[in-house]
Amino acid sequence: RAQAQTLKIAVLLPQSGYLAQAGQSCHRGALVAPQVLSDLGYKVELVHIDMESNPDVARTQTERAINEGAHCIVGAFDSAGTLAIAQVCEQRQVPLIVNIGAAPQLTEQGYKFLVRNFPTGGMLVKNGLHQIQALIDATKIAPKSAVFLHANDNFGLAQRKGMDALFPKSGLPFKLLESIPYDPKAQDLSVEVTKIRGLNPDLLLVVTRAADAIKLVRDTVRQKFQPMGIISPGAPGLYDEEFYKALGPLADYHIDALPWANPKSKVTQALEAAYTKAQPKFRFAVECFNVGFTFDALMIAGDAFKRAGTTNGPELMKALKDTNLADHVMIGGPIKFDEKGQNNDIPSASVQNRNQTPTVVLPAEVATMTPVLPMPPWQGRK
Amino acid sequence: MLNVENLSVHYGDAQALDGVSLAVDEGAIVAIVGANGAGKTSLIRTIAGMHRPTSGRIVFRGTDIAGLPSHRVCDLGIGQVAEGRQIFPSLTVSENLDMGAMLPHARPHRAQNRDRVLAMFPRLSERIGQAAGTLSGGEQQMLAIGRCLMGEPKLIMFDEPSLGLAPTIVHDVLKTICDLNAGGMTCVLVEQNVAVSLKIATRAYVLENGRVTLSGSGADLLADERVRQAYLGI
Amino acid sequence: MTAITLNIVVQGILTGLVYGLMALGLSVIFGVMRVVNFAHGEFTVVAMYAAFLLFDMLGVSPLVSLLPIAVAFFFLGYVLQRSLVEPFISRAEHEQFILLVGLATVVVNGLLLIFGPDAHPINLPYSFDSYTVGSLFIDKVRVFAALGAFAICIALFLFFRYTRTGTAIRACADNLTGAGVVGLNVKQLYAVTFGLGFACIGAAGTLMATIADASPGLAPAYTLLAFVIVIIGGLGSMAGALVGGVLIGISEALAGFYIQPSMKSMFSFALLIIVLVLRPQGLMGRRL
Amino acid sequence: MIDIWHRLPMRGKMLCLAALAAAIAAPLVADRYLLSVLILVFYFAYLGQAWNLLMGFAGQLSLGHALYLGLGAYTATALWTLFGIGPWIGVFIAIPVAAAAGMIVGWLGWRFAIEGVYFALLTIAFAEFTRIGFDHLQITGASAGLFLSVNSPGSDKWWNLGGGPLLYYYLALILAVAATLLVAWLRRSPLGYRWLAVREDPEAARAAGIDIFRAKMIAMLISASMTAVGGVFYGFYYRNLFPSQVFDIGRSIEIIMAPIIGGLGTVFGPLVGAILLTPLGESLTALMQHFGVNTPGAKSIFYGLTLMVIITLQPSGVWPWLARKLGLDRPRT
Amino acid sequence: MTALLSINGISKRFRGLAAVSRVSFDVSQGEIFAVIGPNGAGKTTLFNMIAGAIPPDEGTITFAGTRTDGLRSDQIARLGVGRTFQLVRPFPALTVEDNVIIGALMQTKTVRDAETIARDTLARLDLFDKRTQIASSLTLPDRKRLEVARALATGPKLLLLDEVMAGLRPTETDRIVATLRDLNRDGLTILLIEHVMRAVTALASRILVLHHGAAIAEGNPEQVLRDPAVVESYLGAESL
Ligand SMILES: Nc1ncnc2c1ncn2[C@@H]1O[C@H](COP(=O)(O)OP(=O)(O)OP(=O)(O)O)[C@@H](O)[C@H]1O
Ligand SMILES: Nc1ncnc2c1ncn2[C@@H]1O[C@H](COP(=O)(O)OP(=O)(O)OP(=O)(O)O)[C@@H](O)[C@H]1O
Ligand SMILES: [Mg+2]
Ligand SMILES: [Mg+2]
Repeated sequence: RAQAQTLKIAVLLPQSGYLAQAGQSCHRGALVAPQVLSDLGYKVELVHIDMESNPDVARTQTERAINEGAHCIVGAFDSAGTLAIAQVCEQRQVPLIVNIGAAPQLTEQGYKFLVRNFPTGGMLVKNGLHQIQALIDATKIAPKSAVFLHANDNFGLAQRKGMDALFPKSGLPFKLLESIPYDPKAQDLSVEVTKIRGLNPDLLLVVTRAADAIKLVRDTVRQKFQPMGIISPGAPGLYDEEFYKALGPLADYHIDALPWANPKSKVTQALEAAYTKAQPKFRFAVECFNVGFTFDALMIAGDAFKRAGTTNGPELMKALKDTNLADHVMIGGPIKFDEKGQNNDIPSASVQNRNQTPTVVLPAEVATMTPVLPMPPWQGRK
Repeated sequence: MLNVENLSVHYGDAQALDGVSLAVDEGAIVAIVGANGAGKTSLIRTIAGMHRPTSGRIVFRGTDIAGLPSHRVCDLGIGQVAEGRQIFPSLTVSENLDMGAMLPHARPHRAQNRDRVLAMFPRLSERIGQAAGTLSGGEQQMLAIGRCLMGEPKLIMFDEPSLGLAPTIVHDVLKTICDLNAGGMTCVLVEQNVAVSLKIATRAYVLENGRVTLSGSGADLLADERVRQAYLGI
Repeated sequence: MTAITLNIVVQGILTGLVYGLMALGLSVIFGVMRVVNFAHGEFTVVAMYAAFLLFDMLGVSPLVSLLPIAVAFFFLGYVLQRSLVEPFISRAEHEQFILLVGLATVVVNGLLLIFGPDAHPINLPYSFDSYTVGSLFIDKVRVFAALGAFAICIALFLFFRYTRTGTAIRACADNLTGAGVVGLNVKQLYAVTFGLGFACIGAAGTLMATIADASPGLAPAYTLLAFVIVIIGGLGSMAGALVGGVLIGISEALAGFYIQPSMKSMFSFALLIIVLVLRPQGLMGRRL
Repeated sequence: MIDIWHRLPMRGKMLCLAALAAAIAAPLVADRYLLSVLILVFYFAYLGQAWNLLMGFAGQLSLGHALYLGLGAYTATALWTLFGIGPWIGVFIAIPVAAAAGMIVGWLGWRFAIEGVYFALLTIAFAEFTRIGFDHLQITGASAGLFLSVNSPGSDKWWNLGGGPLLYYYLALILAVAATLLVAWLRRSPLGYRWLAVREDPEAARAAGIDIFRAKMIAMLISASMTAVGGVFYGFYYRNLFPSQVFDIGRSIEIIMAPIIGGLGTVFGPLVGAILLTPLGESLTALMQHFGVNTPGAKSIFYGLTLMVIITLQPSGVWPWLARKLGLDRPRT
Repeated sequence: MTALLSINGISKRFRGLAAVSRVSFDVSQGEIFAVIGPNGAGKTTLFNMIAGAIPPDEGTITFAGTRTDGLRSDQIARLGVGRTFQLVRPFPALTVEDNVIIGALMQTKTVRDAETIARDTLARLDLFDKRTQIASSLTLPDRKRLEVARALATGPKLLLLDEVMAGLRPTETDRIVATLRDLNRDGLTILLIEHVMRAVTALASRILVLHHGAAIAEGNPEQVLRDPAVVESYLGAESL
């Protein structure tokens, strides 16, 4: 049998259903990837599949994709969907590269055909707390207290667990007054904000879903509550286009400590150029988290294929495990996976919204601006 | 005035009327008698357009009204005082009367008709703002008749107007019907009270299991041995 | 009562009134036709998008577009009833259910297809303002929306109480056979009722758009919320919808504040279960 | 049992046997994808039978069956991950847990005369209530989810329900066939007759000496128990559980689609419905992919439209119509 | 003869309307007892109370030595009281045979036996040929017979029949009368409401006349039908 010249990758993303917003954002990254990858010498062919935010669909569609010749799967933004896919990949010995998915269990359940180039909830929090310390050092603020607000879903709770474990050991110079979970299906956050206002913390640490971040800031402004800053240890919401559209100047100065595209990387620049051309309606600066991780996942696949020289699952997987990819989009050292398939070196940057654009402010070597804290008061921002 | 020709009606698979024909002349009182479930109500509902016949014609003053929706039939001038009165219990008496006059042809004369009805049933004007569900049975029957008159019908079909009423009130109701008829109204009367309805009817039909088995003048039927045995218990 | 508790309660009442308005459309349609509109939340979101479009393209404030959207929704409801729902009026509940769930799926995914998954906000000059009363902060948009909800509810009440069409619709709800007997055009009145229910949905969605950002994902949550509210208040009762909304608003606010925000809807459902068991017709409903 | 078999017309017997043989032999020809679709078909057929028992036979509309599904799934998987108690034992604990929940819902509903839409909303309320409760239940991982270890090929272990698709395929097939037989048998049992009486006219059923509360409670008991078994299957098939997924109202709706579209209150309806609907969704996806359409949501629009068309054209479901076409319905004079 | 059913001063009001007031009577084992009276006199309400469909406001009902007031209708049915409904209520979507099997299942545990009972009963009521039809497609007289069949199949000691002859032709009436007589001869006690005097006189050994909820006469047919009060309020409707 003639050896395939290109690697066929099925990209499963929740393009409809309740995760559609993030899924479509990742999808845009996947759309521009083949061209950029081919310029970089990787030969991949993509099949785009909508998993409808539904694990049942994720599972059958993975089976179908593999039947129709997919050599490798990339997906699926959401942990439940990813796990459904992982079952199939494991059975069929087809590698799964997780683009985004923070549940620690993904790499703790013994999957042999799964690698993840994305931090676990705990890693995100750990890095996030480091970034907060760095922010305090850089801006010389002296917060005395903080409140942690998180969505009570699988992503939020993973972060919460990280927070509970790591905050006491972090040596941060403020007190964590309370951790407040909220129901992501609930319709407004005014009670939550009132409760926070009552606690009156200096910092507000949040883990939100996209639409909730808007509600949160809006109610905070309306209730005239003015913290020093709103900082997230790596959650979506604070840097989405809809966030900027909804809040305008009030969207500025919030900080997300999360892995980010490295503006100084050649690959990033190439991707940005291609993306800007292909998706004129979207800003790379805003989308680079989803786009970047999705792209990197595809590149990891392409790279492994190049080295393995075969589309055979186990061999491809072996090559994946040996990945050592220095040039990639997201900041951090070379991409490597441990024996569980986890990349442990995915540092976070501090990204602050400035002029309604997420801007890297820390670490200094990749920063394009310096952080501003405490954030300017809500009033007079217009 | 009204000619029913060979009318058949089904509820699902069940046949309720089987080729019924009858004629109602202008100014007459036509009685339809028959046992429970014989199909009397079905006949009335079908004429009134509340149920589609499977076959047959219903000609009212020259137009075939079979299959027309009930609001069209009412607007042509066929009024109905239905089985069980069918008033609107949570609406006031006044609102109930208004509902009778929603028909396009009757709308302009709402005020006059209302005065006429209230003059006819003074009891109703005493209770004009009361919820109709709180009226006594007899009053409800008056309201049902009054409401029907608000629609300026040329023909009224009464379905068991005396049902559940005390004998004295039954008397009142039947007298009202006779009075209306005396004033020129054509009436179709369905009554359990066979003896009385045959007595006041100009013409009568006996309905059995969805078929007309006997017809004739009221007096003829009253004298008919079969009728006496089956319906009068004599 | 501390200032914060008071503030929470006031917020709860305002939010509840808007929720109540949102549930009103469901209640009107059920009260008259006994049809449970399982696509309720979906159409609320459609109205939110309509408000967004008018604002985004023509700069019309939702408080102004309220009327045209409500009118447009009236016709939408009217047409839907005449074309789709009419044959299902006397059919079994589960058949209506499938029809409306199918419709809901089409609507939600249609929105996704047309507008994409992102939330679409309406930024009014006063979106972020609040009134300060003593130590209370009361959101301006919530006040407007609550007042709007109240006004619409009163308008609807007056319509049902004092107009002839309104009376005729009540008559249909009261005694359908009776309505046929006196020659009311029941089909038409049903369509009008469906239209009115939809006008409520349109108005509620428009007001909702000032508080929340339109996105397809909201729809199922709105449907569920509306159910909870009308069952508590009494399916078919207009005042009940507002009362139910306010009760839910307050109970969620208090539970969220004193117990735990993520558990607040649990209390709504608990309240629903208790009401169903003790008073199945709802707090303001007539006997079943 | 044998009695039912004899009642079937010859053609029906042949069809049944042929279908069963085909289902058993399917893995010989079907690829893994087809198999995974068939697993869903039988899984939904099974759950549809469970729901059909309560709604189609006893006439009680439940829109909250996700409650029993979730309780079954959570009980068995938690027993396995926390205490190492395998699913074959766990299922016998999952069943009473879900049945108890069903009893509570039924008792509250029917003792207080809650009927129809109101009962349906009560069931939704319970499912949602439980969902949020599980979002906070730390022992099962709360909203972060509950996970089972991976299923590697060659590690097929039927005793802990871990393995390849064949295991799940035959399990789902057995469940669906067993449920269908159970339902067919119950339909012809005194209990089945009582349920039908309750569904048709509760007052007249009483006059025939039927304790309608009891009849409904038994229906709920069986239906919830069967659904719980489906939940155990779900838990071990997907190997991860999140309250927001498994208790979701969307699950409850998914469960009831097949029996309604197939034919409520018929023995074969849920089976036919599942055979129609699951592949319908799949083939829509495949078709759109084939034509290179990548518009998220378009598939669901077609799916929704199809539901509307079917229910408008065949309100009592596809099976009664199909049975007539195939000449399989019992002759009536 | 012992009293199988004994009614003692029962009353029922509906929102102020006294549908039944202080009615007392006994039905002996093995007799046919008729209740007559004008429309709305309270006959059906009386039946509903005996069958347990509605609870009496006051008074006691004793059936075969057991107090039954306050029991649910299904409990009373299991004690041996079968009933029909004036507005017939067969199980509409089921076949005739299934309808009767449901009744028969009260006597027996197995469907097979119930089927045998059902077929016997159907044969007795001339419905055997129609046993595979769907109940809702029957004509009214057939549905009435089906009601009787279902009630009979429960194997009652006492059968309550609410206007089962209404709407039947004289020949059909005679057939049912004969059937009922047969059943009675086999030991069944029957309590019937009837407007068709021909049937009442043919069957009843005693008659109770209700008027406006109250019993105005009770006794054997000759006496009662000649009672002036009865003639005035019920029979002599020719007095307008
Ligand atoms: N909506 C319906 N669905 C099915 N069958 C019906 C319906 N309405 C009436 N029937 C049946 O049609 C037949 C005729 O009924 P109808 O009500 O016309 O009789 P009726 O002569 O008015 O009797 P009554 O004296 O009791 O009022 C009966 O067998 C009845 O059971
Ligand atoms: N559930 C109820 N609610 C209110 N009133 C009722 C109810 N049932 C019966 N009634 C009233 O009680 C009175 C007696 O009714 P019942 O049905 O017992 O009369 P009946 O003697 O059987 O008459 P018919 O010969 O017409 O069947 C009537 O006035 C009736 O309207
Ligand atoms: Mg009648
Ligand atoms: Mg009666």
